[in-house]
Amino acid sequence: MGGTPLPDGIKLIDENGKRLDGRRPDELRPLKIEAGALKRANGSAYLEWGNNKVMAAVYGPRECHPRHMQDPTKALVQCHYNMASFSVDDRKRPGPDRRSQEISKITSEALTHVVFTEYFPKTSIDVYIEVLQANAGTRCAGLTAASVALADAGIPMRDLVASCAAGKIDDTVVLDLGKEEDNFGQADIPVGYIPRDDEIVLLQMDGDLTADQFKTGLNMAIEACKKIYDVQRDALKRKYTLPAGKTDEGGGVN
Amino acid sequence: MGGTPLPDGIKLIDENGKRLDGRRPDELRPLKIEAGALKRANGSAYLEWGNNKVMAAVYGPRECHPRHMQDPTKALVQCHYNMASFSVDDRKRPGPDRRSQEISKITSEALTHVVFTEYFPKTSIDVYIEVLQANAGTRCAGLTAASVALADAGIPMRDLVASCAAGKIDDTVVLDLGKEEDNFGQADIPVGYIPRDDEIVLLQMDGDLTADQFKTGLNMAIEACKKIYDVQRDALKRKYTLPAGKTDEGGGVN
Amino acid sequence: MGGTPLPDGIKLIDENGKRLDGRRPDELRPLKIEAGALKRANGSAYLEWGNNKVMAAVYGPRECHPRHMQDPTKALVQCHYNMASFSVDDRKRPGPDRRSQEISKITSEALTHVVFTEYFPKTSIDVYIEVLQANAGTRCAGLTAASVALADAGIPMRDLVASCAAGKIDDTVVLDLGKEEDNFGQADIPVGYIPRDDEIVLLQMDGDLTADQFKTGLNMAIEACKKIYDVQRDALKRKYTLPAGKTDEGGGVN
Amino acid sequence: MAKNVMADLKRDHITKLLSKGMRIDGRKFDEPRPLTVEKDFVQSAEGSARVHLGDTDVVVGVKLMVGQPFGDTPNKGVLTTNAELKPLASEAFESGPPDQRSIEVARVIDRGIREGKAVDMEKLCIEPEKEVWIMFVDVHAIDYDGNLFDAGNIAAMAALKCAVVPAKRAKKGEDYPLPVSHVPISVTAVKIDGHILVDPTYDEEIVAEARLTVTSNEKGDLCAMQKGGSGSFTPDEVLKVVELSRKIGADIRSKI
Amino acid sequence: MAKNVMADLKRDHITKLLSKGMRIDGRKFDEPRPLTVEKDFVQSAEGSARVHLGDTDVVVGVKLMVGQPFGDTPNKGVLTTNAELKPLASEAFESGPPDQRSIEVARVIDRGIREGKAVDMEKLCIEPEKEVWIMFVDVHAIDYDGNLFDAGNIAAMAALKCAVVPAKRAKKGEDYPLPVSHVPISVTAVKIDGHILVDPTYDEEIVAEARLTVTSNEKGDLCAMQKGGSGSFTPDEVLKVVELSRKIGADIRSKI
Amino acid sequence: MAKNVMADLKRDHITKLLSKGMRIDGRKFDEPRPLTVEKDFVQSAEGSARVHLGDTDVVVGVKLMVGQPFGDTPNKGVLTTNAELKPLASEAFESGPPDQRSIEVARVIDRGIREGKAVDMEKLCIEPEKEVWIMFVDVHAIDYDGNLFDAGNIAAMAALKCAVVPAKRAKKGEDYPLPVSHVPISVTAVKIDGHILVDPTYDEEIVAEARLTVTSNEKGDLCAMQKGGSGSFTPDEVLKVVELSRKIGADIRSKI
Repeated sequence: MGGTPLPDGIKLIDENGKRLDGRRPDELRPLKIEAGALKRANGSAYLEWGNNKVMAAVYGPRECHPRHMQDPTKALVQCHYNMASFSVDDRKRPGPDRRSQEISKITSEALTHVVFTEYFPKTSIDVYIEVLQANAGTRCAGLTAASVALADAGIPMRDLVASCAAGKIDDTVVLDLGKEEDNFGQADIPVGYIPRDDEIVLLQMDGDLTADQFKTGLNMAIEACKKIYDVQRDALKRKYTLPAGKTDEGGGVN
Repeated sequence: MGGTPLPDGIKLIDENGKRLDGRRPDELRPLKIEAGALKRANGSAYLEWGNNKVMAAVYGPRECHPRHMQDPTKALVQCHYNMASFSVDDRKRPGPDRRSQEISKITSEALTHVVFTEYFPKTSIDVYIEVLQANAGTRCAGLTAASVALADAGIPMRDLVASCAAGKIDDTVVLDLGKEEDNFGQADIPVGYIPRDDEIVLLQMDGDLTADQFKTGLNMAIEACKKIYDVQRDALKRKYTLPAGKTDEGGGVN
Repeated sequence: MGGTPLPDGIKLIDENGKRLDGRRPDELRPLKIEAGALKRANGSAYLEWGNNKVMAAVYGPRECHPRHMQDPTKALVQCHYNMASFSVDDRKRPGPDRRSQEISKITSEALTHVVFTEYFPKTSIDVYIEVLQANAGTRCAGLTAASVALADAGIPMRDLVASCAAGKIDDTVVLDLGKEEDNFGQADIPVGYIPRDDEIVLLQMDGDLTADQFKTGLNMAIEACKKIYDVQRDALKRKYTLPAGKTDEGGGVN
Repeated sequence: MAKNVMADLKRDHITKLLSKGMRIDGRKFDEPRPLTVEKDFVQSAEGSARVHLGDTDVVVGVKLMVGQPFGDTPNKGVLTTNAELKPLASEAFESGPPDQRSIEVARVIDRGIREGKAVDMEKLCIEPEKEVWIMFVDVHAIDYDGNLFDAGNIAAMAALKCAVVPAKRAKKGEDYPLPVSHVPISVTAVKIDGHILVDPTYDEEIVAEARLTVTSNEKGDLCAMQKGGSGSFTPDEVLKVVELSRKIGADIRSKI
Repeated sequence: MAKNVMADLKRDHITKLLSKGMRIDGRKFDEPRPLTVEKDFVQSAEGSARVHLGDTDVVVGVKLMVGQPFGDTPNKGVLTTNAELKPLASEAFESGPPDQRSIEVARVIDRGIREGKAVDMEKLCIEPEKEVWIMFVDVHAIDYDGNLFDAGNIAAMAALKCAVVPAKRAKKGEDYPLPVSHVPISVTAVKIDGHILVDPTYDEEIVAEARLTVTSNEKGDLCAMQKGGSGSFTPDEVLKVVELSRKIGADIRSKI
Repeated sequence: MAKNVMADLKRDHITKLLSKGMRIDGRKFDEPRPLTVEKDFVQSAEGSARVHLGDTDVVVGVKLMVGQPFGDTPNKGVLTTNAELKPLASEAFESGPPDQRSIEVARVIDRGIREGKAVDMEKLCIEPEKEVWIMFVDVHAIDYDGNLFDAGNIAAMAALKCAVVPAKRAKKGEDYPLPVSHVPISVTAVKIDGHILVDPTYDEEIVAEARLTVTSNEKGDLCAMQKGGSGSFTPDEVLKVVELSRKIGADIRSKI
């Protein structure tokens, strides 16, 4: 967490229990997902979540390069998370930094869990997550979009992964931190969750939490994931039931 | 183009229509080419053009590495243009920069056009251009030298590529910009040309030109390429008709 | 050599012929070697020499990667010398620098001489030298440790290589320079030597020496290598004759 | 091998149509694809645009940071153009540092902006020799169906036109609009079997023998040019592409 | 192939034992391996420690250099954590720049130190906005038998605890002990065939479905967490690991 | 395989000749190849030379830039030596960043210049602790027929001897000749089948068991030495090479 003390006179939660952007503690930012946003990729999804804009593309299953990484018994799910240089206030140097490599790794692991990798031995399933505009919560946004893109690519999956973070601001456990909350907050708990099986496939935490607060936050994130899961399914349904050619506006929670 | 305004009192063309180094607008700088300047390479050429000094070496056709770049139907012509760190006033960091990579690409493409690549499937023909002293016009100098080096290597070619730039200084279209003209001039048009077939295989332009000025410049560059072509052929003739062991002084236009 | 003039009032050799740390000119710093210090490696050695702490590990013979480096007639001995970032006063950036690459090369060559590489065609024998604490003489320490690690790995060897440097301080030829002596001294001569065959397999020199001084220094280093050779053999004997499970304290010269 | 066979079949199909005066997507030879421009697409950028040129989808973001001028232009801002051709956008792109293709795209777009004097770089000087604005133009391919040169140039110009210099954030006075003086537009044509086609799709690009990009400004003057590919153009073909580019460029300029 | 066969056999062996409540090395499921900590192992470092956790052997060195603060924390020192997982320590590691595995190890250890407020970073400020101490924590794996997260965390904390700020060498006044305020300790558990085991060996790591590292402080509060591996945890399993980690963490803390 | 066969044949041929006291090019064992030195070959460099040593062709350029001194030598210029062994010069060289071979060549040449005190580095100080001249010595192999150590050293010394400090261009006063105090010369010998040969060709290098470079100055004192190759020298052989190098070095020095 930023750990920076909040500038004087600013409170992250006001006397009415409302947050800077007017949300309640357990309220998500608006979320819209569009499945199949790209032509070239085998599957794709475009997501707007609060002020985040994220594109996910899936290519594969295809021959795995380099060869020595091939697994003779299953497909390799390789996620490449990237932030566009202009997605943040201070321009980010192009290319993978340590943070994005860590996120790529844990996202790959979370997605591997839901893909029937054993159906496609020796192949690679490549997932590209491009953060075009970043505003806290991009790893959850990326994982959520990537799940939809995998399904859009027709890749056999156990289930979708939904992802959302809980956090702590002003000593209160809240859902889905915004940018200021992330900068000046006390803790962040990104969670990747599979509703059908009640399983956690991504989990990180940083900040300062009592064990009880953690438990509260974890549950809050799980409940939110269930809602996000519905938005994901809606996006896929909309794509596959719309008359061909009709524009897809993207649906969501508001 | 440098785009820098010319220092006070300096004119790139004087009242007599002469340029800083005394040339007429359509006059080339002195050019000398020596074919076969190196022992190790399969073919080579050393060129002095104005104050440029350029060495070109050709190796191949030889097995193409890495393998996945092999073309089963033809040879790959790979040019590597490099400026020695001491070839310019401010020392250049060793290794390829973006400019040299672009020049390598367009030079490779220009040379590919003249080589009978289909005679040598799966192979690579590697062309190394080393600029030892740079004084404007090094990409044209490199392409001109590389053509001779390819011929010296005995590689079957449709024809030689000759290369020269036109440009604009003091609102006048001129040939073969020198260093100050390049720094303080208004436009530069490097051209790679095959006289026999009247074909343009390399073309770039930057600066500010009317369509008419461009046409004038293009024609001027083409006429110059025809003269350069003769110097290239002379260099090759000299090498292959001289008694063995006789020193080759290099011939040229003065 | 540092070449820096010695701070006022400090002499590297005092009126009694003693050096800063009390040693005589031809006296080694204390040396302890423990063979088999690691579990994972096929062979290993931990060495403390003066204030140097060095770990060496050997893996192989094993399949050589990348393939194109394989030698169909013999094993490739590849040494990787590395200084830990915290091994020196000013933190060293992780990763190989030019100095460590040079040391890796000459150490590989010295070790290649003693390994029966022809017994293991197509394989690689990888030697990792990690300098945990550096205090002058780390290349000799590394080579000395690596020899023991190779033997500990059971790799057939002509003989062990022992290594030690001579040097020149205050116009006097001395053995085994310490850190201040290295910084303010006049010459350094690292030697790698095989006592059994009276052969020199590593030799460098820098500084300023007359031919006679060099001869004196070379002989002094050779004599020291013979003592170091005994410490190496003791370390191996101790490992292979100790009752299993007994702690190995490491022996040495003091 | 399979790839070569497919390419050959594609080439046959395309050239057969061309000989009848037709392109695979029904366009005329001198007709660019439909263009949509969405400005201010990315809030975190100082200026941005998303451009669809047919099925090619590009996002450009412009960022401005305070930095030092180059020694030979002490009173001018600095322009840096970068193109990201990542596997997100196409199987044809690979991970890793910029390859020659993306360097060429970036440099041709850069040359258009720079030589076309799109931005008044002197107005990006804060204090001569000390501080100027460094302007980063980052071109991200999102979906690649050919002709990134033009899609990227259009998106870059649209992004520059809506960019604001973030002086306040950097404590250098009040924000002001990026001083855009000219709008250089590039138009790219390829040569296939002797035919000249503007705004090639990916399929047209891979069977093309040669490519020519011409960038021109409002006056119809030329500011940048780049020939690519292992084929050739005759001098007359070059002049034809120049004319096409000036004409089509004017049309595109009116849309951004 | 051979590798896969070996892994399968190993997995069978381990899971068969687990089903009887046994681990391959005889430990209980919630029992970490024997721990030895040797502080001040490296004289050239400002603080250092060598830690054996079972057969895992790690050396951590802490270095402090004078440098510039980050713009958003002008009165705080800077923490940089790096992990070297080199082939010296295991056949499982490769030469070259840090890969995803070593980056993850470094970042999880870093997060523990940073979020656990191990060091009072304000006391590493020399002059606000101008000069602060840059603190490098370098984790070197020497012999790798699993669980570098915890071995590295323990060695890092031990090294920090004995570190001295080298103010005199840098002409910034007198040396003083590094101001260590808290001792966050990480405990890692893996899930194999539904069983939760703490402090996995290498063999346990490679057959494990999922991994969870939880870092807690003296009060039992949580400061960092990281799940790894392609398997999953139920929410109850997560809470169970949290409890184990708090308990075992307190025990480890008392030893360094 | 083919390569190995060729190398074996070459080795047989060379060693058979050597056993009769002959080298493949007719030279005596202690005879270097013909040397030509062309100074001031490159006008853009502050000093330069092209050297042919037999068929080995090397260009060295010296550049001087204003920069900061190292902390431990505040009143001395900085020397940086770099060797480019690029595929232009030989099939034996590869593209890419400097490999161990080119690093070794650069460092041995550097050590000769540095330890031989070729340049009075104190005269390259502009203002102590603030500004000094950074001297870059760049060695480019053009045509490679063995022994780049000596060809590079000779070209470097010739380039240094004609170099001028470009003070005027940098606005640091008037230009002045680079203060060259000493001329350290390296001589390299190889051992093949027990024979010691100076100035090896490429063919001799690849069959050689070991290599020894000895750099000496005008007084015949030694300033640098480097053994290479997986073979060995006896102490007597080392001393023999030292004597040869001092003698031949004096001869070479007189030619540049």
